[in-house]
Amino acid sequence: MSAHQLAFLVLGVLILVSALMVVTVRNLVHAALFLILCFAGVAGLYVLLQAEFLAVAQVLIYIGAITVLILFGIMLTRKITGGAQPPLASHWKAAGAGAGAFLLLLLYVAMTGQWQVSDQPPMDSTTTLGLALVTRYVLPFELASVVLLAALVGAVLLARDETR
Amino acid sequence: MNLPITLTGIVEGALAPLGLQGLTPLVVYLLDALIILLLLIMPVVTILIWLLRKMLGFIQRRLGPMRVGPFGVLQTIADAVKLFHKEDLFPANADRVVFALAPFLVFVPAVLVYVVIPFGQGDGFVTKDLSVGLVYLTAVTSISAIGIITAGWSSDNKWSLLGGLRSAAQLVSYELPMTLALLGPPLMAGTLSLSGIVAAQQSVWFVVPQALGFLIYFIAALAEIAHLPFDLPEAESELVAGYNVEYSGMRFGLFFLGEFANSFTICLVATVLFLGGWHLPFLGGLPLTSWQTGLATVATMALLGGGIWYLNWRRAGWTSATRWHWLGYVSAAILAAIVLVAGLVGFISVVITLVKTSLLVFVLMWLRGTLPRVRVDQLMSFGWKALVPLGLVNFLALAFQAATGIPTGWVLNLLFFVFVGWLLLFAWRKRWAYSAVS
Amino acid sequence: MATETKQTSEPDGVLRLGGPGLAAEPTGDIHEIETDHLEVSMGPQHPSTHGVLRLKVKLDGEWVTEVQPEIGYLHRGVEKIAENRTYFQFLTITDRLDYVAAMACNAAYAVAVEKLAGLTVPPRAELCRVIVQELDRIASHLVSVGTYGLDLGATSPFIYAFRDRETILDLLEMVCGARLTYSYIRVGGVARDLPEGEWRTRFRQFLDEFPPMLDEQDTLLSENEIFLLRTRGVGVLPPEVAVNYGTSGPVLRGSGVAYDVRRSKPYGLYPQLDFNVVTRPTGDCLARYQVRVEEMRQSVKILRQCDQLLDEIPPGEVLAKGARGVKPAAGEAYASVESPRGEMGVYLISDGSNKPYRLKWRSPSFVNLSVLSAIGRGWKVADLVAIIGSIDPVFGDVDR
Amino acid sequence: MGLFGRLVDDLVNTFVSILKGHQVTWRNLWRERVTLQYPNERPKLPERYRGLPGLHPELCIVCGACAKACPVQVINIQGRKIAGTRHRELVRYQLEAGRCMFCGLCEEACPTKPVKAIRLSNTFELAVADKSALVLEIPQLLEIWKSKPVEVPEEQYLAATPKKLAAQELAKQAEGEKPKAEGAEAAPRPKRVAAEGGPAGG
Repeated sequence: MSAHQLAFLVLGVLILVSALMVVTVRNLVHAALFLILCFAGVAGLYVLLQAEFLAVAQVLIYIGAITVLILFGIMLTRKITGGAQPPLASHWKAAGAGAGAFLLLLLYVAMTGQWQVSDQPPMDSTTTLGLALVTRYVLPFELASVVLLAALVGAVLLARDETR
Repeated sequence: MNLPITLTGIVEGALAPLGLQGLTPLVVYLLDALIILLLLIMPVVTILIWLLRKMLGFIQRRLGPMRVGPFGVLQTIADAVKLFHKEDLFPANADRVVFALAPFLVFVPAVLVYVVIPFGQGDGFVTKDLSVGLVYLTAVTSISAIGIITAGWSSDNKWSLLGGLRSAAQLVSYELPMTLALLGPPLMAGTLSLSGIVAAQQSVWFVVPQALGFLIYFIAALAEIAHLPFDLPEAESELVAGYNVEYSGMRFGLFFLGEFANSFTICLVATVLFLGGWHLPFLGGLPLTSWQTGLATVATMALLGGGIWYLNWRRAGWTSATRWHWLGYVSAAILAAIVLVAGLVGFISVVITLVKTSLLVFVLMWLRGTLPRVRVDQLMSFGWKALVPLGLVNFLALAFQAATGIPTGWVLNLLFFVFVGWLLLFAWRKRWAYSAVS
Repeated sequence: MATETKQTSEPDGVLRLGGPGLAAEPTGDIHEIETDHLEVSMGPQHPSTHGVLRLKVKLDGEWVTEVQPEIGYLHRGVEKIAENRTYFQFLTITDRLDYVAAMACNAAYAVAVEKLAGLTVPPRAELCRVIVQELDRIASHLVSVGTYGLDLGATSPFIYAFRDRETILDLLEMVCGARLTYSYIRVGGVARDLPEGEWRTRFRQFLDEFPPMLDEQDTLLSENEIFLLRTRGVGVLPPEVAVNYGTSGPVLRGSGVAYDVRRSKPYGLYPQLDFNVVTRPTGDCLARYQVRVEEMRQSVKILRQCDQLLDEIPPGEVLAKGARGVKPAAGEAYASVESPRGEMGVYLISDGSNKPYRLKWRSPSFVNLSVLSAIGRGWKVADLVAIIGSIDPVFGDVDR
Repeated sequence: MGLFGRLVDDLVNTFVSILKGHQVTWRNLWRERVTLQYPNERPKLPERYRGLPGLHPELCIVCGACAKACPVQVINIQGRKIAGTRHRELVRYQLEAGRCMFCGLCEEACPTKPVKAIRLSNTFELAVADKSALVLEIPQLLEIWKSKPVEVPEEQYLAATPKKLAAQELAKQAEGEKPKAEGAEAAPRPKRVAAEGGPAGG
């Protein structure tokens, strides 16, 4: 067994278990911490795939920024432990059906899609990525930026204090 | 420089009989990390803490630690032993798991950073020269925010919660100007790898064309590690001690070590990115033999160490408290010998980097001895209203220069230099409305 | 003195004060989303409360919406103790009131007993009193200014201030043998005359060396932009509020009211001495800080005059006759002195015995602290620290 | 001044003020230390220093003035008459140093000459492991007394101790003479002294 395979196995188990914990654990802070673990596992997968930039971006954005904000939000709320409510939301059947359908779709795409596989890793994934973002995918990239900007403006508007 | 016997070779030799050659890189990484932790970070942090207390003492006309070891060098170790002995307390309503985990979330990233930092010239002095080293750096440092806010929350203490929230806000806010400032060097060097960035500074250090960026980085980094003018998360006079109020024993020690490891890190990063890493000033372009470089560095080291020794001697005199002073000279001599030998063998680049870093660390301590603390809203408005726009302007000027060749970045920094020069030459003499009262 | 105030009682019973700093006071109801107020207890073991003060603070995020001081952690029943000590013995207890400026406590008590018993203090003793009181005023202001820097995060000014204070304490130690609990100013005079020789040399040396040191230390604070940002316009105490609460000392003078017991109700040698009553118009933390710094300079000015007077008034008797067993006739008296914190007054009732029938201590710190809940609201936690520091309460004095 | 001018002014102020502070700390970096390496270097105490009170039992005339003057009543003094004379000798002298506040009123009240029987010494290291060690008895008090130098030579101040005076008196009585108050004048009468020291006990 190579280190690669071992690492993949470990990471896979880590991701699955922590993802399961995120949705089952009652304590919201614990759930957020498991989410971090899950993201870290995903970053590890990127490393295995030699996509260093993606891995690092995963850590920077998902762990360093997004979960910090999630934690920030959670800690300001009162009921962190969830109280006596059942861990499942009331519409779990509908949600389950949606998730199942999405899973099926993913499986279908994974099975039927044409995946280019090569033994050689891309020479400089960062450069390739950067070029792709500003040439071929410039429109989606800019669109995403606009959406984020709108969200930013909205957030400022919401948080603005009229009286001050 | 590569050592004749490599770590990889040893590990491979050990694993081969077990049929586990595949695991070699992994094990080598782990060992590398361990070696870095034990041989570099711990001693460096230990000495740094001593140095900080010593410098603060001198600034305040005291002596600082004097009891343990020559001139108190071993004080930090004594403190660590004390911390180990202390009871490991958990507050009654604390979230035990998170509470126990948080110090590691702060300390481990502080150490992980060193994986990509080139301490010297050559592959031997960097654990893994990632092609995305700079991004890795920012990513890993951002993790410690989680440790700090979970520490604040899990203690079940209102003060530490406030401290945790403050620091989360501060870290997230100052990451932006810091990253903007960090974009300068890779833009000029054309690579994200830290070794590549240092190599690109052979002729001119990036602090010259990127003076503004350096300043922004340094200020933002001070805020990132919660150093003095921005040490709000642990403002002891306001929040008791912020997020680490409830911690005791070695868990507190980890926060403490992490904090000092961080102050070393920002100086190291500044050295690598802006101050030319292992390049000597004005000699960068000249072909130097290791002998010459070695001698130059020994001179610098002697100047540095001698300075501290001189200060201490001048203050303490030959009291019986300094009766171990000869040990100090012996260790200085040993250090000098090591440096000399290192210069011959090729370690000299590491020494140069460390000397530059310690000079920056001195600046940190100087700041710590001088400035009061800003208020939380002032911190935020300074970050968002001053540093972010400045960083953006600086980055845009540089990007424009990189894209078109018109030297906007140079012009901007020239203006900056002119401004600083004017400040030092003329504004210095200005009397302030508040200086002389009545 | 202005007596009109801008206080208005709101329907909810909350007292609101009209000050520039309070106009921007945030309250919970401005948010549409219902939020919780965080109630924290600042102290009694908090690093910036200058003693065992406990503040019940209500926070809206970082904003202070309510602050209520709770005192009494250092209460020792000094006023009751006085009823069981002779007039002469009780003086040693007064050292424990405002322990940062014990000379002022000694003086306040001594002046009151002298007024009650009709004792005349010898001129040499009056001179000694002024010298030690002004030295002690500088020492006390140094503590205040130094710890103020510490409250705002600057460590070096604190150490520098304590370095200079150490010189004063050495001088006072040579005079009376103690560094804090002087018991030097006695009923009817002082314990001993000032020492000659080395003491005089060191005293003059101090007068020469201190002002530049003070300027240097002041550079670290009042010329530092961060310090100015933290104090300018913060914790504004309007003069009418200051007067209505009965504040005194630098807290009152920082609001522009020129009230100094040394000038308004002169005692001892002060009418002969030339010095200015320092005031600042703004009433913010910076003003109170600056008043203290400037008062130190004024004290040096007074001490220089005293240095000359030491040659003019010959050494001689320093304790009035019959002071040890003083037995005032039945009656009452109130006398006050200007302590570094304000008007320190002693009200005594005598029933004709050798022990006070009743003693009431008007401690400036207590009165000054009461203004905190009025000016502490509407600022951030960090500002609250700055405000407490600028009020400079000493808890031996507050709790008695 | 426009917005830009104000901004520049602010920037200049900030920079220069921060640099000025650093100038101060830099200057101090090169100055002499002002601290003392305490157990290795001892502070020089002034002559009037008020440390732990010490007692010379030979000199004490057992007048009780110190106990009466003490505002916190930490002195417990017991004496007895030396049989057949007007002089008294110490039986027990206890000083509870844990409650002593070093005001020095006892020393001021002490009437013995030329050296006071109770004197505040230069001892300031008061830490003990056991609280009971803070109750000082005669031997310890004598040691403390002797720790502070005396200007008068020993034979001079020990010349007229109550015991010696009593012995002289007894010797004179043995000779058949009437006990004259020759020696007693050297030690003032206790009653008057007690009144001056303040009638704490009354």
